[in-house]
Amino acid sequence: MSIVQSVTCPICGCLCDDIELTIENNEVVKVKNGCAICEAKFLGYRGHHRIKTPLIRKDGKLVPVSMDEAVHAAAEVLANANYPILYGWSSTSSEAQRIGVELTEEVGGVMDNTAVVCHGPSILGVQEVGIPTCTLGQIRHRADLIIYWGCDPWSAHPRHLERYTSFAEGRFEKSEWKAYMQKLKAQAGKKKVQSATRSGLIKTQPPRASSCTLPGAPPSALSKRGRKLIVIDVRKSMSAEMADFFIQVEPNKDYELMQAIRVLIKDGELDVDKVAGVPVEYLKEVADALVNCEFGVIFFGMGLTQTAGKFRNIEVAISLVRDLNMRTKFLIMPMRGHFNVTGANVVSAWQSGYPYGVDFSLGYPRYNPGETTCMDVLIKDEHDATLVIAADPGANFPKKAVQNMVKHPLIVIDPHMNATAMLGDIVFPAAFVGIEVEGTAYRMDHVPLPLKKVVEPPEGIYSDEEILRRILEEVRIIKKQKAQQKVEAT
Amino acid sequence: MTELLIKNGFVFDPLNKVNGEKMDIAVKNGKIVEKVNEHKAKIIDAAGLTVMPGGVDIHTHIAGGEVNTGRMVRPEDHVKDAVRKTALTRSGTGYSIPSTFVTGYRYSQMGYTTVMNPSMAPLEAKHTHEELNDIPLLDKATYPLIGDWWFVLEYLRKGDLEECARHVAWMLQTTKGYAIKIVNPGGLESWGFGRNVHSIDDQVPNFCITPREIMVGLAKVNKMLNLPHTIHLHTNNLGLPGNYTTTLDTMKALESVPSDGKPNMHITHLQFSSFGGDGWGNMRSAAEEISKYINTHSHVTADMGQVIFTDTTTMTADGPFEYTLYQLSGHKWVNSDVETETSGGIIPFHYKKNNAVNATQWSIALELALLIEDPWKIYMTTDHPNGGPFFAYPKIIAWLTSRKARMATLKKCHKKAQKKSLLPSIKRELSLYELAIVTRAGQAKALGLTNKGHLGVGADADIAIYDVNPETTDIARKYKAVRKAFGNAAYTIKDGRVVVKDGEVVQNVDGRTIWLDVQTAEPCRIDEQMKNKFREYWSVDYANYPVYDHYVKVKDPITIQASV
Amino acid sequence: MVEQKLKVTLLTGRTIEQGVGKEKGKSSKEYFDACSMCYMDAGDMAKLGIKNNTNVLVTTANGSVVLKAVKYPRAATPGLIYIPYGPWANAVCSHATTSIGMPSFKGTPAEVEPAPTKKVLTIEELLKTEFGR
Amino acid sequence: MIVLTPLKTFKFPVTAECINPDVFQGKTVAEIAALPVFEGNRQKTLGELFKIEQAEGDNPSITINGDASEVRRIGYGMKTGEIVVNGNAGMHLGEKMAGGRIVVNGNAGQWTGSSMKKGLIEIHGNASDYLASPYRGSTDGMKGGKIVVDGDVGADSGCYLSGGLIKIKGSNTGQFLGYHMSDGTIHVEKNAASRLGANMTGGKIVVSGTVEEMMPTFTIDSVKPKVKIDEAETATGPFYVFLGDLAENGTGKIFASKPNNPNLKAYEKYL
Repeated sequence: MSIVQSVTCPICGCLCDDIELTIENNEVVKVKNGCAICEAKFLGYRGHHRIKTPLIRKDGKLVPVSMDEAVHAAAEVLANANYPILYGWSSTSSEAQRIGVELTEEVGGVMDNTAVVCHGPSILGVQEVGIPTCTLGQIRHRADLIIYWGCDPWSAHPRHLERYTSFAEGRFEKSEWKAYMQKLKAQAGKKKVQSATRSGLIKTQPPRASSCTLPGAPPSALSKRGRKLIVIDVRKSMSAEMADFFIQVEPNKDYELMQAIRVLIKDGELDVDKVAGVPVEYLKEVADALVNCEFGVIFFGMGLTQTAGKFRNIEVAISLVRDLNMRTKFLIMPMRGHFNVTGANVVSAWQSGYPYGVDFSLGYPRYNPGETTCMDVLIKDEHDATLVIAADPGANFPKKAVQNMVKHPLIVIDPHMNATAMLGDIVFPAAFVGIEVEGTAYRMDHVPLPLKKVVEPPEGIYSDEEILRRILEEVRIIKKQKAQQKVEAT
Repeated sequence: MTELLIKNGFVFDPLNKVNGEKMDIAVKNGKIVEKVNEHKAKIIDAAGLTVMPGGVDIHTHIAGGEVNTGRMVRPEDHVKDAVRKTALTRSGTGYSIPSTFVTGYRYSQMGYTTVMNPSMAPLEAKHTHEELNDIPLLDKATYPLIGDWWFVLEYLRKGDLEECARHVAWMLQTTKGYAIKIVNPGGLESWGFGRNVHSIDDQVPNFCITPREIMVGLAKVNKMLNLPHTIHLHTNNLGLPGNYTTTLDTMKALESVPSDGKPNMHITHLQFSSFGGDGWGNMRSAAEEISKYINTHSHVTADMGQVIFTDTTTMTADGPFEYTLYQLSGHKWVNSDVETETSGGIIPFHYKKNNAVNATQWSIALELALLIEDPWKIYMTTDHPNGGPFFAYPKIIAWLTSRKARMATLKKCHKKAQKKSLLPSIKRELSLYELAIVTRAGQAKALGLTNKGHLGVGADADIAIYDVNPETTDIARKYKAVRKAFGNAAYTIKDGRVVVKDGEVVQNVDGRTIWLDVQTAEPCRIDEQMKNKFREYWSVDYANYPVYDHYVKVKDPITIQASV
Repeated sequence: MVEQKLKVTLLTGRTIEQGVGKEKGKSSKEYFDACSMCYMDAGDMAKLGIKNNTNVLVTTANGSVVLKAVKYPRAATPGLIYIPYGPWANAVCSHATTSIGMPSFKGTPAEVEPAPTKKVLTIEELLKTEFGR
Repeated sequence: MIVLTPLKTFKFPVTAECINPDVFQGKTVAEIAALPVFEGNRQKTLGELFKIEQAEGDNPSITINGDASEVRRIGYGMKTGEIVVNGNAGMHLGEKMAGGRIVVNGNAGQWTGSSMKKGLIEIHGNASDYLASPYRGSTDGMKGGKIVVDGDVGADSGCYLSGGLIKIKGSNTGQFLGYHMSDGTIHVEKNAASRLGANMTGGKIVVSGTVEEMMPTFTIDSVKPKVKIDEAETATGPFYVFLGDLAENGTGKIFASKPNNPNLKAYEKYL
């Protein structure tokens, strides 16, 4: 039995690096410090959903083949492809991503990562107006106003509050954990009263919950001492329940709400009484809170990137923060979700200049989301082969995109038999990055962290890096042979 | 490894006092040697060509979090400068923030072989090193930003220089860094809450320390650690009208640190610290005041920070300065504060000839380079990409060596800037010998890189050969030919291998990453207390902070014995 | 009055159960349970005359899918349904990218109707139906 | 005049900025056929993808007969002459155009007329997203010239417009029409979608039909009986005139037809 400390969790953009694992007989048996998802991964990665050997679809069924056969088949597909897509790159290391760029360049394909379906719009927004941001520790030490907008950290980044924001202890700001526990107790008390009323033990009618389009708490919550937490969302998420102040915005109306706040923080007047279902009176209180904090931060998620406006929502959120810097210190950060998706952007940018959706078909990198992003290529069916690594578009892409994807050869590299692997033509089993393979990943704030190898991968299972390298070598051999044949033919 | 003989070139090797003599250079096993077997060696006929040590850049932002964020936010910058893949080289993009491979190729095409990345947030050091690995053809090093590191502020506040020195040594090792980088000391911590310091005697909020104490303290630490380079300083109030007085105060403050007649500070991109006037309306050059001080003191070296008239991207750890630039320009603004350590910012910027301030900035850098008499004190940089992209160096070479070249540019500048410029009164034109100092020898000397910047026996065989015949070419008149020659090296030789010929990459090799392994008598104690402090200060675990050896592809550590 | 169909806005997104399920494996029971469902407002469920855990058919311009309707445990969200990310959600959400690469995973107009007799497909069945594999 | 006929239906993107009267000018059919293009990641010649014929007339014009919806960058940066596409045209049609005329008898793809400076583009079908809008991260919008679309236009059209005229005759536009525009004119003859003129700082958008929703950050200024579109044309109202976008301290103007937008009546109390 051994204990490994300071392990980086390979799940979400938080990359909590304080995980303690107990290893017995080359298996993780205990997880300390992690969230529920972290535990599920470290304890469940070995489950029966693992792919055990390379597979190739023959007569409609995936059948086991040798590694060499699979590598050759994949390389043939890619070397001959006229417009291949190489997609995924998020649940893997920067080291593998580097080879990915080289492979895509070699086969003249479109390299895209999962940012396209999460924070791609954030990158587009940043490209319009820049981004005032920081590392997470900065927020832990200094932020006295924390806003989660269109995101639910409790569900998607379970330890975010505890490690980096409201419930974390910083040099200049204290944790709000105690205050929150008291609030919980008070609420529990209220619930008891309510249930007592329902069962007839108390005769007086409890106050009705306020209408859902109105903020959930009185603006006075914004004048409390200590760190304030505001959640803005279309529904009352678990995180919203923790907040001091919750603003429920009508779906697809975040853009209007932010523009209105931009006017209000400049002491401007609006010709309307309500924006996005929120009374302007409330918004004025919010604007005051924003201007009067010492150090504020907005975290935003898919609630902005995936709703109407998409990257314009991000652009205007950033503009709001930029405007706020005229009055106080204010920063903003996307809640990057998928493990090392940030690394995929980072690596792609340093090698090609562009963070995602990079098209190498003309022999040099080109970038234009909407044109060179895999979603658009798939929906227009312009591709003739796809390689998917470290992502599961089969489960996470809209139906039409997947339908077009399976029209052409589909190569899949993944540890698990996920939806894409089930649909694949050539399937490679991969070792788990951050459990069975070491490497580097980038946290949501671009801080690089080392990933540890804590157990040996199963026999005959290679790392993403190794599989990609072998495919790349094989592609080069095939291209050389073809060039030679061409010379001989003429 | 093949032997190489470079025959009959005009050699400019200032560190060995060789000034244009026609001689042969012999290379074996990647080093300069006395001689090689002429029958076995590969011969390069350099007759009629200029031979210099490979170029050394003391300050160029080419890798790391800030640079890469710059890449990410500027697709419109890359789209105008795409670089195709070849059988030998990788594809990529420019323009002002080239992708890593393109950075390596373009430097090498100009005959450069060693470059220093001057601005690395320690927390993001792994990122910087990952990128450096992907920059081919060059030797590289990087400076961690530690002027606003909480540990430094706290130890200096306590007056515990020894403990401070031990921690700085630890930081250099841990981040695989090369020098102490200080940016707007005290200002970056203040920027954590949106504030700044405005003189070297302002108090840093919450830390009871002044920029003066930080700079002087770290200069002393630098000396205690026997570091090869001095503190590398970006001054307070950078980029603001009237800041030259702050710069003078800073240089005067460092007089208090004993230096035995040697430099104890390097002011980087001096142009940005030499503004006169008291507002943008009457902003003027203070090159005269600054150069006068430097000419009469021996403890300062500097680099130019030349402005190029083009669309570029400014990026610096000086977060508050970038915010000022945002307010001036309204361009997209990136701010990136790093916990416990530093801050940073990015603004795209187009320097225009017809803008009086920009044109004055252009003039200031040249005035400084020409008014500072000793070329060993000021080196050629653009503070890439802040003043402009590094591949504009041939233009600067022309301006420095040819009065005709710079007057031709000045003539196109804003009238107000023309009128105020000191350039018309400056006759000086650098010789090829002096040029070799400001582009390689001086930089190598300031950096304490003993194997670089010269062609003496034992030096690294990093050599640049340019198609300039000093016997037949008057470089002051034929500046266009000079510009072309220095933009497309006839040969660039890296570690004894020809990597560029006639301006094209002909061999793709990896350069090395250089860092300091500073040995202190009693090393910095990493005990539970330190680890707890770590958790308290940073949001990562201690074990995940260092740049482990495997992060560096080709390792070249230099061991330093500290006197503490 | 009980209605046949209800017009709603479809949101998709993460839930912690979906997060745990995806790590357990895409054909795991946890993943199935977490993703083949849709959160609905209690009032809306009453309007359709259905109880918690009744199957419903969700239809958009892009297709339809059978899911288990689950009462949203927190504040009222009339007119909204929420399906966790996964192939079930993707059977109905919009692929329109407005030329930026991002489909419209949130805010799609949809209709919900009770389908107590229809079966929720397993991931294998769903992939087979939609993609023939 | 040169006539191009696609030899097949293109599956892969075809990148063909050489289809430009300035490039064709003075070249023989054989020389034109040898011009390089890309089909997916394969370099080809124009002649491998199109039948190329010399037709009557010496004028610098090009006609494409057939579906060119996968052919990108047609007329890229063109300065003179005329291109007629009898069919659909692909992305980046007339991007950075500096003169001449393009006519599409069909639909046009995204980024048509992107960052154009001068000239005329007529689209007799629909235009897609980003009509006249600049490249990612750039604020270099359309500066001059004229674009007329008989059908609908997609989202994010006319972004960073700083001159020229865009006329939309179809019954729909996408969101964010005239985003961040600073000058120039957009005339929507029928209806405009929400987020119209968001972040605009100058210029004018005239909507003769309905405005789906006015941004809350616009303020009503006046009611005007008519508004000038260009030298030749005046739109008759009456129009509500809105100023904005206040979020950008903008002074752009949105003219919204009074009779067609009774929902804007509530604003009259601020007049």
